[in-house]
Amino acid sequence: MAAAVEPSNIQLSYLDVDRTAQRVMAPAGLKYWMWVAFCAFLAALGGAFWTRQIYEGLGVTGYGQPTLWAVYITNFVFWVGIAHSGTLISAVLLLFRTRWRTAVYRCAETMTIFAVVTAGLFPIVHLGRPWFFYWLCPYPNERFLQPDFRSPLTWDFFAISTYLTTSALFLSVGLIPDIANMRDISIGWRKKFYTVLSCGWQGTDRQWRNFSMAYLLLAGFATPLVLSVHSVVSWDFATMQTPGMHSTIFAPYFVAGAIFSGCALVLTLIIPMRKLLQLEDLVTIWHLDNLAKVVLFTSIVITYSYATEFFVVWYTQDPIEMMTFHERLFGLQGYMFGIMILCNCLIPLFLFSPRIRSSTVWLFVISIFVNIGMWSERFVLISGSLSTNTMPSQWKFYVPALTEVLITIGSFGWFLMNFSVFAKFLPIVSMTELKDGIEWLRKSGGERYPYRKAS
Amino acid sequence: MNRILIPVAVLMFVVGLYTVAVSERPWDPRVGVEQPIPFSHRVHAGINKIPCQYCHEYARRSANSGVPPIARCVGCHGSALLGGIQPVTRPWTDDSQPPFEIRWNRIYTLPDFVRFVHKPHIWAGVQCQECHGPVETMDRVVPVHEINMGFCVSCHAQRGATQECFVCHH
Amino acid sequence: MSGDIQLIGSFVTDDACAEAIEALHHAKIVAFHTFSPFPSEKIAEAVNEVRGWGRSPVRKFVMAGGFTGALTGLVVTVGTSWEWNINTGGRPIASITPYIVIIFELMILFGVLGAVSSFFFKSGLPAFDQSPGYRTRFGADRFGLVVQAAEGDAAKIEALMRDAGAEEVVREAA
Amino acid sequence: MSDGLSRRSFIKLAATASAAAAIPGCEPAARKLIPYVVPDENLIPGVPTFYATTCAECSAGCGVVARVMEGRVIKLEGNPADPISQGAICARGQSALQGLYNPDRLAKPHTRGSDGRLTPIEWDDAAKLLNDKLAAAAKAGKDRVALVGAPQGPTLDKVTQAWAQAYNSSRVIFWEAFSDEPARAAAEACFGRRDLPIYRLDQAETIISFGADFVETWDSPVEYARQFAQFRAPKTRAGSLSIGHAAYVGPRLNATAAKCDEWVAANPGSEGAVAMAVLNVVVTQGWVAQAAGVDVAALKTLVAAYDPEKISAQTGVPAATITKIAGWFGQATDGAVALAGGPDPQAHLAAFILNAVTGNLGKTMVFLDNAPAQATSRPADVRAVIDAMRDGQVDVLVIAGGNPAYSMPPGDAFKNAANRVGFVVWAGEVPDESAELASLWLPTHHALESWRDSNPRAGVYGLGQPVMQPVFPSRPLHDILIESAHLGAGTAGQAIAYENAADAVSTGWQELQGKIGASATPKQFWDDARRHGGVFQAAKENTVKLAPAVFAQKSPAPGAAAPLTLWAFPHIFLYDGRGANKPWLQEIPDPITQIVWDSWAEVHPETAKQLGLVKDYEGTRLFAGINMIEIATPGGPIELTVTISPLVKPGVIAVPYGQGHTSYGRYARGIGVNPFAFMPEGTRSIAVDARKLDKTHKLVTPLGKSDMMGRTIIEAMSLDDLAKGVEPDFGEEKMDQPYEMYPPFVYAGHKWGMTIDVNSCTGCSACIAACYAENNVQVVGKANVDLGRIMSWIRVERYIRDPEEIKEGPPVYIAPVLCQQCDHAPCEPVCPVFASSHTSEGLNAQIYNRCIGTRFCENNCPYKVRRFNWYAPEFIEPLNFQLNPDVTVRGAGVMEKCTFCIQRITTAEIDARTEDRKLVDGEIIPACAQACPARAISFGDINDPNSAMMKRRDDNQGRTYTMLPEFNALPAVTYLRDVYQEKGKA
Repeated sequence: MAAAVEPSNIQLSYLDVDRTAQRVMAPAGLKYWMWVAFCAFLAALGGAFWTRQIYEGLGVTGYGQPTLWAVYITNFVFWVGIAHSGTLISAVLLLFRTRWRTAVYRCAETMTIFAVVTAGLFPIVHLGRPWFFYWLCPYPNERFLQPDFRSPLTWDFFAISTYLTTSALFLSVGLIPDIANMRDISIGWRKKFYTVLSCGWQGTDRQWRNFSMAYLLLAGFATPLVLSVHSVVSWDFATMQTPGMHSTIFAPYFVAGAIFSGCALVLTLIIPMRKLLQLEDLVTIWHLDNLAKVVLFTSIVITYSYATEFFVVWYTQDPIEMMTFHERLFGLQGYMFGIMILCNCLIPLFLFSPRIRSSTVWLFVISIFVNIGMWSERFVLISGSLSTNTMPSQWKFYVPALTEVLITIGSFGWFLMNFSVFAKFLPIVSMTELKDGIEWLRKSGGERYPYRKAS
Repeated sequence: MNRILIPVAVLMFVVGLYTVAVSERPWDPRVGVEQPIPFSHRVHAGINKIPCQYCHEYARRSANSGVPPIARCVGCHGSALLGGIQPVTRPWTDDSQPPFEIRWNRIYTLPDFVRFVHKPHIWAGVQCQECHGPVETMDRVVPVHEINMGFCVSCHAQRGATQECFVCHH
Repeated sequence: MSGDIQLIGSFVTDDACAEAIEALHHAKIVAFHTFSPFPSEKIAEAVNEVRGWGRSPVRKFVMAGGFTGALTGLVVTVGTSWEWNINTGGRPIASITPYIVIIFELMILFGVLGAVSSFFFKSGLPAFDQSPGYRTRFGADRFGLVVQAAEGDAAKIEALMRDAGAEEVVREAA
Repeated sequence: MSDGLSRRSFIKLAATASAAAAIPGCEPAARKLIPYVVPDENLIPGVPTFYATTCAECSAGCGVVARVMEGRVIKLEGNPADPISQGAICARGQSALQGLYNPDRLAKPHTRGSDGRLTPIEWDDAAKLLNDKLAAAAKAGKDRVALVGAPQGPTLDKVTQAWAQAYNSSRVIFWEAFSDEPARAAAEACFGRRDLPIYRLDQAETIISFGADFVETWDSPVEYARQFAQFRAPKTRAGSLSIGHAAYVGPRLNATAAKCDEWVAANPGSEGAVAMAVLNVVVTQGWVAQAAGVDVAALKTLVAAYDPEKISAQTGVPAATITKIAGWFGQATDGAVALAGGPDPQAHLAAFILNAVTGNLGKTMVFLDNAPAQATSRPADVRAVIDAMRDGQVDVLVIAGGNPAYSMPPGDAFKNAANRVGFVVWAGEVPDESAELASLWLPTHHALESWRDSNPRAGVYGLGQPVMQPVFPSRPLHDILIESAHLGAGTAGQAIAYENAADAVSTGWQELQGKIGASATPKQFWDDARRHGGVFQAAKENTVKLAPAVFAQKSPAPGAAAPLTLWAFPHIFLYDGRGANKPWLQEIPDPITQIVWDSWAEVHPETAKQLGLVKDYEGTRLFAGINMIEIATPGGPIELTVTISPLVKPGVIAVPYGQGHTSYGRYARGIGVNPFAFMPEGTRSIAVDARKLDKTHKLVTPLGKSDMMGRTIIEAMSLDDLAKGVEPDFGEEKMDQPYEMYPPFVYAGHKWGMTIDVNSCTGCSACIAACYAENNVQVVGKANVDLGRIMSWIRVERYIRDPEEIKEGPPVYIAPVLCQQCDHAPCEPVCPVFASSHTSEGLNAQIYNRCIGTRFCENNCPYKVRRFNWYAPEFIEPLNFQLNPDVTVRGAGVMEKCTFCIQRITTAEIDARTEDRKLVDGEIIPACAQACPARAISFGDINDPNSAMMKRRDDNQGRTYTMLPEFNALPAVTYLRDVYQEKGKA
């Protein structure tokens, strides 16, 4: 890979787009099913341990006083964070009319959906009595009892479910023309399947007119929503009086972190995917380069946030906060802080180099580090802050037990399984928008949209 | 067609859900509970006008209303005039029952996390029938009301009694 | 809008299709509809001009949805607080500040639901029968222009479409 | 009543008829209502009945009241009528219930075959076997039968002796591991009488304790904790505000020392020498009272060898310290008292002399007429019986309590001797180490199931009555003995006139009435005794004089201190090991080390360094200790985990008694080390060698950091500041009145609150045990405590200050922490489902059945007082009989916490409402406040300025503070600061 961004002179036709999409969705081979089975196995393992946890009680985990929130909530925040890049890439960049989103946004949106679904599981996994989780939802009942709308957890419930609904609808609306296209070129059961899903879409002018407006407005809604959701998630912590969490910077800081980790996971997923599914034509280095720039930018933002957090604590001279931050650095679990700084602040600095930004291997490795770093950050914030709380007599550090570890791994299995199945049966690249993109490319001279054949 | 039917169906679903959720399960059959001996509240409380608390004597003093001791039965039935204690001691439906040990089937149960105390209700002038229904008209006791939280709370709200969660749940 | 015949023109580019529409418009032929594999702005502009459409009515539904959501949020939060006065941490029974989050989320939710449902409603989805003149290629790589016309106008229309750059024009009985 | 129905069945029936059984796992029976045949007049299902009885957990003999519901005792509380407990009770007393309902109690008699296996047999067969063996032994000659048991009160001990006589024997040993023998011996030497004085700590100005941990285990801890709290309360003496001066002499800073002004870290076993040195200073300074009329010259010769300077090396106490505490003692105008504990006779002697010569005899130390005789056997008698057993002169040995195989030093002596006895019978509740030696096991009643009496001191005659029907088909020990005498001992046995133990006690009380000259009719006397739990009279004080001969005693010169000494001390909860089978006592953390479920070796950092150990767990303190050492003892090497603490004298390895059981039930077995096994007789310290092992073993504690880090959690202030009315300055920023976003919530009716006096709290943890009992708090076991899952709703916080850095104030802070019931409770608005909310009476309610287990509340609680149910609670049958039916048993996945005993509040409110009256102050007492021996906790209505609780706040205006005020949570609990003498002022 010599030059970073190499313009290609191959002009894709509309049918090329279709063919590529069809190739991705061609009937799967053994390797694919083995991969899905492997993911399903991980998910089932996690599920089995969750079942055991429900049956025996949360005692099977490593939880205890004072870290009553730990790995599960860490996972929740992590997955919610992951979920943010999808909407960001599809909605915010749509509003800004950023064209490079077309190739990756469907992938990112799909990731969002399954990340939210996975994230949504964790508060339930975390509950002491998960079978009553629906009490968070207001519904008429004979007890005349409703949830307390003051609680950040209720906000969370509303925010996450709104977010799931919105991004699912956003994805579905965007999918309809593509599914209609698939319907037209498929045979057999797939034809029936796509016929039902396409809702009879035909792409008439009337349909497109409403589609465009609805899609634009959905994007318009999704943009403040994406900011609000992670702000609400951050308020789970920021509204607590626990030292190390009680901070007004949390909302922007969490949003930046979410975009950071989300874009990194998009990279993690899309790099192997474009290789395995031979999507290099559609998802080019140029796309990856742009994603990497977003990662770099958000990394700098969160580095600034970390600095601000420490500065504010130092500036207030609050002894309790000072002690908690001291322990965060030098305490028993200070190494987690080290991992977090290394992965979130230092390693992404490599992305300043255009060469690294254009290397899929480097990007892949860095994106994995970023994900580790962001997970650590949430762990440090949640478990670490709770460990070093207001009552020194109640300090205790948390170490996960097998159950949490397996459920966490299981969540990755669950996510990847869903994602893989989706990619096989529904168009993982947006054919409609790519065709639109080709048009735009033709008009802009083909220079800013370089296609590259697999090297 | 669908455009009218679907909203109507949704509306009906919501209304139905609400009715079901806040009601006392009207679909639950309200049938009398068969007891091991043919005891009739109608005969005792209705025809013979025995006050409830003559037998359920702890109601005004304790959390439990109490099941009358056999001595209380014998107090009346023991006299030869009324035919002895035969009906009391001879099991009716359950032959395995030892004499003097009537294993009444419980009709009103509350979950473990509810602490209901009869005493203040009696002293506040709540009639037994308000919760237990017109027992004096029943041969076999039929649970007229589903004793759930909504039932308790509506009455408390009506009477201006406490609606503190902690009073019953601790 | 009745015609004896329909002409189905297929175009390789949306420019050509839009041109054809304009030409038809000049010829005062407005009984047509288009198919395209993606939302082409050119076609949309041309069609809007012909039909005198402003922006999509979806906006109004979204507006209504958003208002309904915000109102629902307010009613649900304040209403349930008043239904059973429970003091938590010395806060007022109905404390609006934290409820803003709920109101905001419900506003978004209802707005989104409004957008999607009105999109379906206004686009005639789900559709159970095909629009006349649909070809599968119109979902893939061709832009279709279907004109309903009297038998007599067919030749003129076909010429107009071919002039605009139609790849082929097919006549079908309506 | 029909034949088949016993009273027991009635109670069982009643229990099943109770409305909402709190027992988890409802059996189908709960769906049935089974009425009484004839109702008990005194029993209303759902309403508790109270029976007064006496506590048999230690020799203090506190009066207790048993709360019985539906025939089951669910709680023990202090008997307000009893002059000793005055309504308080200690943790061990509370835990008697867990002895009663212990799942390891023997349910049937067992015999041991030749292969050592146990087979259950019927009672009749067991009795026959016992009687045959006894009869054969009695026939074989005199003194072929022996009984070793715990003292059971004056009447029953007489029965025991009569039983032995019937079997032609006088070998009856009443065994207590920590007996009052040294004190009695000293009393005999000083005053020519073997009875013990009582102490009035509250009337003293100075207390010096020579190894007497009087708020923990010594003598009568409940009474002394109360007196000590009064002694320590700030009061005006000679025109200025003062608190009593207290000093504790001993190698370890225990809870008693933590409450004293001065911990005099003396070498183990040198308390006597220090006492003599204090006496020396008192004598040489001329503080001997004229009125005492002692021969000062003779006294001088007695203490001549104990010049503080000279013995400083042996005792490890600087002369200045001794001079200082002697100054407090000698110059006390309001009376002073010296107490002595431990086996060192010299300490007891010196303490008695100190009290006598400074004129405090009859003031703070009082001898009473008709003082009870020694309950335990004297060492020589014990030794004689053990020797006889070893020499094969005993055919049948009955072990009836006291667990001599575990607690009788030296080492295996008792075991070896018992193995030489032909037939060993063990009668008791939970089979212990002594039962392992026996071939016949007889299950006996628990003290709460049987008739007893006690006479802990002159004028206090406690009556122990059964408070419920037996849990197991056991028999009262003395019923077994009386029956055995009647059936197996021929005419000699028939001479025992009692039918059974109950008869013996009631007969004994008829005699008592004659003796104490009560004027009531016998029936009235008996009824009153049962109603009040005994007869309590003011005893006549006896004027005694110091025997001059005592000065002529040759006092041994103090020995040189060994470089490394193992010093064993009675565990505050497990005492001599009897508490080890009670899960509450195992799980309540030791107040100073905060260690649970284990025995430990406490060493000073210096000593640890010598042993090659460092406190590598310093920074985070996830556990109390992990590195093991091997200690070479006369009884072989033992392995213990070290906890490094500055609260122990350098060169000392402090090891608690109480653990190291090889038997004694599932909760006791296989934990730690038993120091009795190697400790020689008559001492609690031995010189040892120790080396570091490469093994690790976690000492588990629920405590995180021991450093308060300058936060407002437990506060202390100097007496000076208090007198001047100055707020102590802790270098904290003074806060402005916080901005309130919302108008305050108005509490129109009651608003419950608490005042906790840190100055009074001794850390005895009676409140914790009371809370466990009252609120059905589950015990989670060692592994779960390690994970931070201890469930106690109230905990005793303990913070240590670095001794190097202390300029003033106590080295250890101790105070109970429970839910502060904040007005601005941070836990409440974060709960999404209103499971945590505020009541109109200011309580922070936790609604268990609404809780979904988000655990947000505990995260947001600044005080960390909420507890989460990680598992479904497990109450092994019959421990579940103890559950309070008024309190829900929380299931898995729910948060729980202190409720200020809401069940008591609602019950009282319902009572008041139905009786159409206002609630009376003091009508509601939460379990912790009720149990507190030091009366540190007051509860009442904040809206009622006349409530005792609010009065206490008003009276101590200068001392009030709230925990962590920076959170502006507005707690309903107000603490009163600890008060200390200004350092160096003294």
